[in-house]
Amino acid sequence: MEFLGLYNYWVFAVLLMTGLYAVMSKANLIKKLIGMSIFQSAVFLLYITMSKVEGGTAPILQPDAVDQLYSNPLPQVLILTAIVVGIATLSLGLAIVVRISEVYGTIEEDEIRELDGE
Amino acid sequence: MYYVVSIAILVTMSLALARALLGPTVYDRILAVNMFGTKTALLLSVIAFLFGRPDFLDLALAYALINFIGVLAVLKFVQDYTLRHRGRGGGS
Amino acid sequence: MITLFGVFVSTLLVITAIGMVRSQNLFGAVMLTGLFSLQMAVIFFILDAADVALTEAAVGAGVATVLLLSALALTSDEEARRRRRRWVAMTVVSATTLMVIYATFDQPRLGDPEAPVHQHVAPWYLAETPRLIDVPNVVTAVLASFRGYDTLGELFVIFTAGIGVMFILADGREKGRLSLLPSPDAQGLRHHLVPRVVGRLLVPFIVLFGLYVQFHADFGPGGGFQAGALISAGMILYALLEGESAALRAVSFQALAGMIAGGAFLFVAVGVAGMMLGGHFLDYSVLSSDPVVGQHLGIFLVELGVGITVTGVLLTIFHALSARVQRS
Amino acid sequence: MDAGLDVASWILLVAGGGFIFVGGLGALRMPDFYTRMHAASLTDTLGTILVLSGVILQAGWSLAAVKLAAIMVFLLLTCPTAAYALANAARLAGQRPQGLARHQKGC
Repeated sequence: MEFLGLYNYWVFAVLLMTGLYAVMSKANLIKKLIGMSIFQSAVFLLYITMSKVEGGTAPILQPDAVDQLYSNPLPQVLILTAIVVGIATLSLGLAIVVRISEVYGTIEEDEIRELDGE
Repeated sequence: MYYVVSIAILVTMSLALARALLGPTVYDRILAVNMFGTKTALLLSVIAFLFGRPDFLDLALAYALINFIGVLAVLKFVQDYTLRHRGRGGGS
Repeated sequence: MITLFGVFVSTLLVITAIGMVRSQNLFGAVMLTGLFSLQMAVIFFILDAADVALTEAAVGAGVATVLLLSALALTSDEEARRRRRRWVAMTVVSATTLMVIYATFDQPRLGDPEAPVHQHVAPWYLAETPRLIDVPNVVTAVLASFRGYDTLGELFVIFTAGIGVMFILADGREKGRLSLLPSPDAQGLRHHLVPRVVGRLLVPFIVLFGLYVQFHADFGPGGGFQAGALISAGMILYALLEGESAALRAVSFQALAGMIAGGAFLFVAVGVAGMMLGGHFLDYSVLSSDPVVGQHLGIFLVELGVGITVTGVLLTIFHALSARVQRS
Repeated sequence: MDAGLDVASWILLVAGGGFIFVGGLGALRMPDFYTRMHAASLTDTLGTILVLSGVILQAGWSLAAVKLAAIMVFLLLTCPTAAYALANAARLAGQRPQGLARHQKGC
């Protein structure tokens, strides 16, 4: 059981790099945005993993419970707002992609470069 | 016994994920997402009891209400898509 | 046992993410995005972050899929096939993954109460919230009161994104006004009787649940961000069923613009009111003669402002994208 | 009395878990889309009823039971509707059941 204590961090590393790989190597702009959101989710996972306390419960205080441990509320607050900011930035990216597709007729990065070169 | 149900739901989730990855048609993927959504609502309500904090049932309620929207969005997407392609190319 | 559940679901998460990146069909990738968000919510819930899980549920299940699908309808749903393998990217990514994994061996293990994160600030929040603010949900207290500046900043990021989408997608050809209006013959799913009847039944419940989440934030998981996402999901459902023009008749563009600005204004106004009454910016204790009552009032108003702006922004983005879909 | 309730909710929960698993298996193993959907949507509904009733028995008379009942009602409304909408979308896009594809190409 002991080695599983770091499992979430490994998942975080793999997810982070999967997202980075999509952003780096995929030519399709929507695919890049999806990769970006995977990257974001990896960061969310890291923060929430850090907020967990063994034997704790969600930081909503129970008045009748004595000596109850609670998980750390601070990372949760940061991620809660970040999720909504994430969807807002994702849609801003989508709006830009839609405009690019209207002007160039494609959302593949290399084709856009070729069109620009002419 | 909560554990038994949770494990059954988790295994079903992985089966649904396999279906979503295998495809082959887009509808299989939507079916998998919809299944997964229902299972998530169930799993969250069971885990809320496992934790002994039934006040977190709100989450499962949110999924029960919202899971539907994705399927409808897909339905509308497919409808628009087929309409447009028929309009352009003639015939499906 | 619960930890094992978490391990299982995070393994599924990795498989889903790799599937998303590999999928040639963008539509399939968007469907997997939905799955990914569901799994994230389960993991958040298992890791005791009920508020975060609720946010992920509200945003991921409803709004994100709809927005991505609208964007796909405007572009294309197939990724062009590439023959060339990206060995450089693959190598860099694998090497970095190994380095990050190597770095994690110095991390405290999951749930370690002695971890450095839990030593500073957080214990103070947990200990002082009952005395200073007296609401059970510490997340709400930290979000709206202790770290109000952060939340204000995040709110303005969302505000800016909403304004940005409006400007990018507004049609410049018609002078003088932003024409984001859909074509009036947009039917939505009116021909599908069964989803329409059931969906219309659900819309008021979703909005009601959103309001419950908004106003119950002191006691249970919830708050302005979640409520905004839930309410806009309800309105998006209405727009899908009855057509966008019907949804805009219910809540017009002018109203949405007013909501975007009004919610942010309410937040700042509460902060300035604190200054007027002799406290600091966003210090709610001075809003009432009893500091705790003042905090309650301040948190209530600030969360309301957040909820209004988030609803306005998400709905504006949805309408801007779907108006494009109909024009194309 | 309490033991009786416990046994009843055990049975409901385990049966629900069983149905859910069978549904997942069907969704993975069935040969074409419509049969997969048949397996998934029917067992979804039954499994939901069984599991949530089992949990309601455990919750007793409380706010949690009301919320669980609400979850059940909403899932019972949306699951079949979603299945219908999905089958409709598939049909609209020209997806055919496996047996039909060979015999009736014309319509």
